[in-house]
Amino acid sequence: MRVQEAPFDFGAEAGRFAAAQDSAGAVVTFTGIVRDLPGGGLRAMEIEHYPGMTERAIAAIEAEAVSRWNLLDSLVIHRFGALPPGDVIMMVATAAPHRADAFAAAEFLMDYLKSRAPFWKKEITAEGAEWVAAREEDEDALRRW
Amino acid sequence: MRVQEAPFDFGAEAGRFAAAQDSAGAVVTFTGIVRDLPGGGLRAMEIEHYPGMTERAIAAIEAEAVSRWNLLDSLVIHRFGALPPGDVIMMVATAAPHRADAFAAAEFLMDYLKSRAPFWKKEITAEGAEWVAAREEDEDALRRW
Amino acid sequence: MIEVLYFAWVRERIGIPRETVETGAKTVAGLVDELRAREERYAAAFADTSALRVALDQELADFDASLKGVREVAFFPPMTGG
Amino acid sequence: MIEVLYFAWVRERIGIPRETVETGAKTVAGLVDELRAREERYAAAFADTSALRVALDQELADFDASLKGVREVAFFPPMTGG
Repeated sequence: MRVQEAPFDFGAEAGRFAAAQDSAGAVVTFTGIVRDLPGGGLRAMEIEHYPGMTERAIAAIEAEAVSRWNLLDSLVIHRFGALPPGDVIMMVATAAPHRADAFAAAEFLMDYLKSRAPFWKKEITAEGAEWVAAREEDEDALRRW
Repeated sequence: MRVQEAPFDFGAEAGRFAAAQDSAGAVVTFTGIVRDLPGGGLRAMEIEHYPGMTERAIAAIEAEAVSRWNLLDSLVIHRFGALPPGDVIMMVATAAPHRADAFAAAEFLMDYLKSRAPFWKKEITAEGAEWVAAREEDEDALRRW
Repeated sequence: MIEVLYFAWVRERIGIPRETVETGAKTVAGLVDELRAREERYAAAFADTSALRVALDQELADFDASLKGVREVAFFPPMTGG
Repeated sequence: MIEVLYFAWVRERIGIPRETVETGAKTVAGLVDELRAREERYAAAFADTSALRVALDQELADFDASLKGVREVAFFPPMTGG
């Protein structure tokens, strides 16, 4: 797991993760990308986090995923700081013998990262800055696990 | 969509796919890797396909995914021929504004590719060759869509 | 005149990947009956059609489907892609 | 003596990212009451605790949780990671 300000190369990370597997049949990745606002105008998505707790929360989420599914490996990289539109915010990767486990674990990790890891997003535009509100659906998504 | 005998670089393809998105917030990839048999001994996974129908079936599956989810882009690459353990067999990538659509479409594409695209796998070992039997779960997986 | 293709173990059992068949069969099932009657290797390949799939002009179809206008029929086991 | 941390709009509203607080409060809710009573900016930040989350020593907790043995309390809005 890595929590970092610097950009990272999603393709290189995904390729390295897949190549490192020697008994997995299935690798799933998720990548979150900074989307511009409808109509444009987003200067940056600023991501604040809680150093220390972030790492603990992600480690706990990954351990929970490993205990629930037949998972061989997982990876979480999450950035903080000011990210321009188009930048990769974060990625998750899972490796499992079978695809159902790899998919379920990746979705689970994402649902938990969204609502249980201490990150907060703020949209910076020419008009000012606005904190992104948590979405009801993201909280609801947790209930299925 | 590409159906090819040659190996491909999953990381490079995934990176290129993600970088090409300009309004997606979520990219999901799935990669299938040739697993060795329990205890080892797999020389190759030989994949036969039905040229012409393969491309038609994959195009139809992708069109169906686009009609069902809010999908901005998708990619399917599937190899045929004799693949050694550890080789990447195939990949799927989906891009969507939100993660739920990207995940659902990727799982849907995988479920359909497994059972509705004309590929057949044969395990080659020192003892001989054996066709991989279709799994009941794979047929069942289609029913959820 | 219809092109008939075989894949995977159907191809191996029959021994050829494709052939052109002269048939008066109206349906896939009729064609299967004609092929079965030919030789033991065909009878073996088509012994249990519930273990087989059929495509007509590269689209999955049923065994009771009509062959009217069809140029290419393919027989194969359930797919195992992905 | 307890370290109190604020994140996102809670931090902005209160104006500082962290402070050391001398408190006799037994629970998080008690600490919130003390902070609210201090100044308007605290009252504003803690006006609606249903819009807030709390972590005790970097683990999510409830507002009725005990502060016994706790060294670090953090207040923040619902997370928006991923």
